[in-house]
Amino acid sequence: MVLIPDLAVQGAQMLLVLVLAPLLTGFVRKIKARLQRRQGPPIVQPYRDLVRLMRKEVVLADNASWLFRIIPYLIFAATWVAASLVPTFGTGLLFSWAADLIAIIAFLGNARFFLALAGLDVGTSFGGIGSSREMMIASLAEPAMIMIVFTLALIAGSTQLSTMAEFMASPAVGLRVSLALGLFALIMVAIAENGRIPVDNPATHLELTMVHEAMVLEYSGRHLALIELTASLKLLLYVSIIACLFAPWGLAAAGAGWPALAVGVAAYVAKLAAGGFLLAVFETSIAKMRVFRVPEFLGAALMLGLLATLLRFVSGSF
Amino acid sequence: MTLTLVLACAAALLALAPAAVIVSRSPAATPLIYGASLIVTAISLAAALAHLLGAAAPFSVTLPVGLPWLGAHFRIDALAAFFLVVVDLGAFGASLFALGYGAHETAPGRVLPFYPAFLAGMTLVVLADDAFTFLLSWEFMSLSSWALVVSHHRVPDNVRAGYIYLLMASFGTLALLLAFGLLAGVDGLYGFAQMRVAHPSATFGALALILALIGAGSKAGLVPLHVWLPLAHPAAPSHVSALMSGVMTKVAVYGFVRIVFDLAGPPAWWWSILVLALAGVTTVMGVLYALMQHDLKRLLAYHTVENIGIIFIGLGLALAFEVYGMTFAAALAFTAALLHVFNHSLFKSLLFFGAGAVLNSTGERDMEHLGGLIHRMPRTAFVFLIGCAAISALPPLNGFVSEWLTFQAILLSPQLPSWGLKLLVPAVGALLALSAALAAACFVKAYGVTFLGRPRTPVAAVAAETDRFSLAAMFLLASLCLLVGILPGLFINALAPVSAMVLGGHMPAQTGAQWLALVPIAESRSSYDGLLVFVFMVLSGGLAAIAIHRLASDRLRRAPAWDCGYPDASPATQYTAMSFAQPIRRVFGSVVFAAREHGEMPPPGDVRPARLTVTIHDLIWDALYAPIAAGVGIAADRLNSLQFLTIRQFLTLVFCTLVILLLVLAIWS
Amino acid sequence: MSSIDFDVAHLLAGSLVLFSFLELYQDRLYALLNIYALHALVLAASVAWQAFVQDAPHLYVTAFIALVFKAIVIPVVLHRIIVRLGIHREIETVVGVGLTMLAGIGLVALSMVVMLRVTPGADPLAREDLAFALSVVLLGLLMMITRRNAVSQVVGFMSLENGLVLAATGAKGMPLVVEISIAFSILIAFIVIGIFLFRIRERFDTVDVGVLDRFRGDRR
Amino acid sequence: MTLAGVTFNPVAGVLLVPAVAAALLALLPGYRVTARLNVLATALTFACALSLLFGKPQPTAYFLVDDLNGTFIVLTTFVGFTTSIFSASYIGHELEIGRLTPPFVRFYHAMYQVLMFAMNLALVANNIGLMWVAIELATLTTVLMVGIYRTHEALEAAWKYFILGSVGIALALFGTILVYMAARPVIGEGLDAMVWSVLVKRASAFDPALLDVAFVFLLLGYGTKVGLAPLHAWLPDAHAEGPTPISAVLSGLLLNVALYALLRFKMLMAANAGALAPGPLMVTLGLLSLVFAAFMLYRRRDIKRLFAYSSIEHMGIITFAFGMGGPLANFAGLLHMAMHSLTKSAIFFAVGHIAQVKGTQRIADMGGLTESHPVLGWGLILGVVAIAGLPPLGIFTSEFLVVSSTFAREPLLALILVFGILLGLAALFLRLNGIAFGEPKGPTGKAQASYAPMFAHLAIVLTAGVYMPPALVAWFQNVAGLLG
Repeated sequence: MVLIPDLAVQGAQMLLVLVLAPLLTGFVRKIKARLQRRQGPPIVQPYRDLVRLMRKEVVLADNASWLFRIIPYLIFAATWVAASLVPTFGTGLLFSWAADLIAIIAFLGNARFFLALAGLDVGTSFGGIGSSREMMIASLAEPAMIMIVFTLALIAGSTQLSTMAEFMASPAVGLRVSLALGLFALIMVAIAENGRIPVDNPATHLELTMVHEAMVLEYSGRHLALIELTASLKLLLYVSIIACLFAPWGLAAAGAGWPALAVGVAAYVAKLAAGGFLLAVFETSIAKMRVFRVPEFLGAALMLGLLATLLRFVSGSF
Repeated sequence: MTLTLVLACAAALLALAPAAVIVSRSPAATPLIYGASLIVTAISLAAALAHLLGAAAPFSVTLPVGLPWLGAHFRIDALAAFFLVVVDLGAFGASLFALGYGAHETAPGRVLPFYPAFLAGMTLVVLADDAFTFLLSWEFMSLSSWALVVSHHRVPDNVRAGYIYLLMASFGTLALLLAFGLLAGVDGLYGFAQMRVAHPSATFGALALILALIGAGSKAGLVPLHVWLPLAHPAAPSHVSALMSGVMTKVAVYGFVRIVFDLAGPPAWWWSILVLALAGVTTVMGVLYALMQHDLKRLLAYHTVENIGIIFIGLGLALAFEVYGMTFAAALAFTAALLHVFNHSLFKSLLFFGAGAVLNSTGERDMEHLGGLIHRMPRTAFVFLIGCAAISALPPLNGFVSEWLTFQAILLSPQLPSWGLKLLVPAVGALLALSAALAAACFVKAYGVTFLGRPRTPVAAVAAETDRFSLAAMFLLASLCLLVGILPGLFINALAPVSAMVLGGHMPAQTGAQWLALVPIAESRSSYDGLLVFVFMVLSGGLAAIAIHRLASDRLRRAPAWDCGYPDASPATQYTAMSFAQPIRRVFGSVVFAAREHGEMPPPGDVRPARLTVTIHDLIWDALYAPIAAGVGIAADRLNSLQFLTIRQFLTLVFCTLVILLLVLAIWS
Repeated sequence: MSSIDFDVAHLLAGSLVLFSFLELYQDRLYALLNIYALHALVLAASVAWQAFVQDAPHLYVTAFIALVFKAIVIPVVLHRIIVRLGIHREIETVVGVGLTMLAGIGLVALSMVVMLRVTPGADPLAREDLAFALSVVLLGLLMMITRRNAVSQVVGFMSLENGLVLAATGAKGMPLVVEISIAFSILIAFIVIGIFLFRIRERFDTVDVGVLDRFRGDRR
Repeated sequence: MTLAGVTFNPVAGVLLVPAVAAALLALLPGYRVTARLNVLATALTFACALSLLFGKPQPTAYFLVDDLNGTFIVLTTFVGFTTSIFSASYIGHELEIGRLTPPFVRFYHAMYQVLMFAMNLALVANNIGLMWVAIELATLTTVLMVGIYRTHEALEAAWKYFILGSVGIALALFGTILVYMAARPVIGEGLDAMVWSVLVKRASAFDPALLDVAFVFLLLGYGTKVGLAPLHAWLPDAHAEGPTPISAVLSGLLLNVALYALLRFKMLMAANAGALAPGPLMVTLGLLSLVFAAFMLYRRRDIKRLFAYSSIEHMGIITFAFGMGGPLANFAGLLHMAMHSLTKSAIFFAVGHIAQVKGTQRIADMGGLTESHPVLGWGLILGVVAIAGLPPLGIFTSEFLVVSSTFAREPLLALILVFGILLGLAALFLRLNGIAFGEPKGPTGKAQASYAPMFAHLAIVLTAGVYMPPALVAWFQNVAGLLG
């Protein structure tokens, strides 16, 4: 009965992803604080925040409807399913064929759709600002992401994420111009999607600048905990996508033994740390853009993705 | 047997029309007529399903009506059966909805007679097997829907919308008539069977394609010819708008497929470039138009234009693959298009029913006057949410499945040798992705501004939940959306006979993969399992809820929303439809619609309110339709002076004609 | 058909065309009426000659009608109408007389070309006769469209009708000729009465707003 | 057909009944009686015409009944009958409001029957000279009836119709003479050279050049009566100023009779191989009238003038169809002639009552008809839908055949045809919207009107759109072959 170990590995991946997400956020905040020559909260601070929020009471706006209270669970479910389908330490997991990369992007679209609705539900102008800006950013980020998926799918011959990771790990991939363009575009999209510095400032609550925070302004208590966890989960998701596609070393092959999985986990944690570090360095070295400069930023990402796909279409070698 | 049954149903619907005229005075007319059409469409739906699922052989019958020496040919094959299912399902839903919605109709006498005629027209178009019957039922469908559009004729805009609609419909029909003239040849073989045998020459085939694109495209709503759609669909009563947007546009797609794939002979390589280019532009323009609207039904109508673009992208790809003999890829693209036809008829009808329910209880179509309806109409809000999620292609629902298949078809296209396609298909893929994202933005706006937030007008504050028939229809369609999203394999297997008949090949049977996953080409390439995804979402959501319920506190306190300390934040401070679309308008609109914002701030100390005026131009209307109308006006003015000549001048006309003809005679021979 | 018959018929038809040209040339109403009387006289002579040549007695009736009705009665009645309506001044022509004459010549040339293509098989008289008849018809029509004055237009119409009678009598053995010429005479009577009845003043289309034109329906 | 010993020749019946009725109606004073007698006379004529269909009498020197004019006689007498019913209620109303005085009504009924007599005579005439006289008589009677209202506009319209008609008829006579001249060397002198049935048998031997010139004159002469574009000037004013029954008869029947005469001569030309094909001339005139009339529809402010121009447009389409030739196009042309006369007369019935109810013919003063007078409103809508060529009514069938058969042979001409049809449809519906929909304008009093004729016509057109009796189809196909 090979099913039980496969189920165990899949369950381990889902738990691992859940546990590591707040750690990654805490690690990034710690690195940024150190770079800004200040002490900064400990790495495990996010866990404490989650526990604190869990215990606090929920203060609900008068106008909030039943949808407002369900949305945190919906968003968390969508993001968690998406994160659990991305190969972190090993490819060929039990349910990896259930959804390919396009479906994962659609899950994130799902989460964004409902978060924007939550922003509008309370009926204050801040929710409106957040939702409308979020949808503008999404209207450029998502097509760019799909263009990146096209490029990778045309190179790897499949849209299944684990197949693509295995192909990227194999020597057959070689150095390609479209891959470089794809990586660059993917990083730009990741920054925009997670609301990192140049597009949106995750730390402040200043109305004029915030996009993601504006939508969740009205959430409190356990709902806010879920949303914070989802946000960090999403960050982890994007870092692990970049890692498994563009740094596939150490990924355990399908059905490999325990030692390979242990090596996979270690490599994954190292990649997360490297990713977090690079993100922190990038954020401290750049200032936030004006909101209406973001479309040019994301437009560039879309053009890069389209160019990469065009090159792939034109001839096999690019 | 099924064909005779379906024709009997169509005849029954036609008989209902005069009956409705007689009985329209009595209050029982509405339930009677809609109930009768409900039953008849149910029977017809059952027959069509039996024929499609049973993959029965095509069956045709000839009636002594129609052209005297030809008779009226009717034929039901896999393609006709599928579109018949779409028509009858939409009609069944609309009739069920109308049982409740129709009671509010102010002038039933103007709606009831034409509704069954409209259904009968659509059914006959799908079954027609010769050019005359096809065009007769096609134009009859347009005529009855025109009558429905002008049923609320007291509103001048409706009459104008009806006029533009009938004009474009006649233009489309005449284009189709020319196409059939080509396919029938000089000696007038109008039967489709005869046309299939006599393959037209390459040039005739190309001309037939262009004319079919104009004719069927104008009815479906391809971009340059779409202008009537957002005017006419909202003007009709809501259940008719749902039928026009959800079903009639699909009959137009059927017309295009029948002519181009079935009658016009083998396609040339550049046909797909034309179709794909048009489809790509239609997709993005449709959704950008929709984003600029604040009238709910116009937004939905414009959005139909976008979905028609997606369908034509699938058809264009199928044409491209068919030219180079890649039958399986063609089958994939064609099935993706057909699945989107089915999906769109489901969720667009659902959304129009929702808009109709809102219109009924608040009397408002303008989103700026609505808001907070989720509190007053919870069930309608829930089912409208499912519709919005489905149309925005969110995973567990059906919109995502057909879009995912279209993406898979695009990913197959690098193998096409033609250079034009190698450059065009990625661009069309980018446009499709862009329009999917914009669709999500559009429906966040539509749902958020209409149902969420605080009521902006007293009318919205006292809205009542709609009646049970309307809810029943909406829940039926919502559950179908979910079903197609979860078990796409079933529906794709049902479509296999259609693509087998039209293209000679069909997608691999979907029963093989585990857990009913959808495998369009090969296991290794890509697969998507709607059921498993849905189960995962429910499981993880449930797990989180149980964990939080047990671990976290469940204390909850209601308090006023945080509004930066303003004493009484009036509903006006909320985001409206125009303000929600402002960022996207600034990004795309300034180019596509020449959108300009002009803010006018009063000098300090002046108490007048600041005023922001946004000007949006419909560039297609200004560039194409306004000049034509102006041209006709100028020509009419100039020729009009001929009415006021004197007798002598008229005699001069006669004299000149005589002299010219004599000169022609002298010179000619 | 001996050559003498042909020559005389040919001469009479030719002189009818000549008189049509003369009518075009006139610019005073009285002169126009006199020329028209002569025009009708020549027609009567030609019809009588045809009657004699084809020894068809009924043509004499047509000749008699042409002589009495068209040559005498109509001009006198029109004469009196002109006096009553007081329009005996100039005839305002739309186009200069020179240009009208040129057009007339062009029309005669056109009718010659059109008619001569008819195969000579049909006896030459019929062909020449038709050519002249066609010229008279076209000149009559030209007269109608180049004159602003109602009476001169009627004269144009009557000369056009004379051309028709010439053609009809030229067609040997054609039945109903008499009936047709009678029908036409009634028609012309209607016209003359029409003018008198409606008191059409100066002209049909006047630069200054005429009686009729003010009431054209569906004003712009 | 012998009936109880008396040899009852239907042709004689078709002619004598209206002639006798005309004389009788001229004498009887009372309006009630004359209106009923008028209806009775037209009914009797219609009966004779129907009997004509079954036993077609042998062609004599003066009369001929074959497939072509068989159907048109029945059509003419039927529309004459229904128009007389409509005119009974219309003229009754005109008398009440004093627009017409009793002596004029007597004159009107007499002229109506004389017109019927003239049209029937033109249809059955075998002698081309007799046909000319008949059409001339029909024109004269309609001129008198157009001027019956004695208003200045009516007189001006009558005078214009009279002058243009006379010039047209003169040209037609010249054409007839030329045909005789062409026939004389082959058939010999006298009556035979004027008898159509003899002419059509021997037409191949005629001199082609003479036939060409003849056809040019006939096309212009009778074309003026058909109302083709450059020669149409009289038609709009005659329709607008005359009483509506006359407009219905003018549009429905007289245009058809003139076009029928033209078809007779086209048969002659088709039989003669050498003759210049008449097709191009008719095609050019047809398209010119179609496009010209379609453009003129836009600025019309008088409802009857609007539908007069629509008649010109449809006559253009029919002439185009016969100009194109070929079995399909000819069949479509014949079908279109029948359908147009039924539909246009039905529209004029509706327009007549609308003008009476609203007290004006200006479109701007009418509005919201479907609310104030639903039956009239929807009747007019059905009429306009039919005349615009939308299915399921008969004109769609004929336009379907003409456009599709033309596109395969002459794509460019078909495009112009389609452009004209679309233009006409756009203008008609633009005006219809103003009249039928929106806020009711103008008086909304109860209309005492006879709806039977209007809906009878539209019912026939509706059935013809979907199903055509095989006998009628056979006749039309036979004639379509003859037309070449």
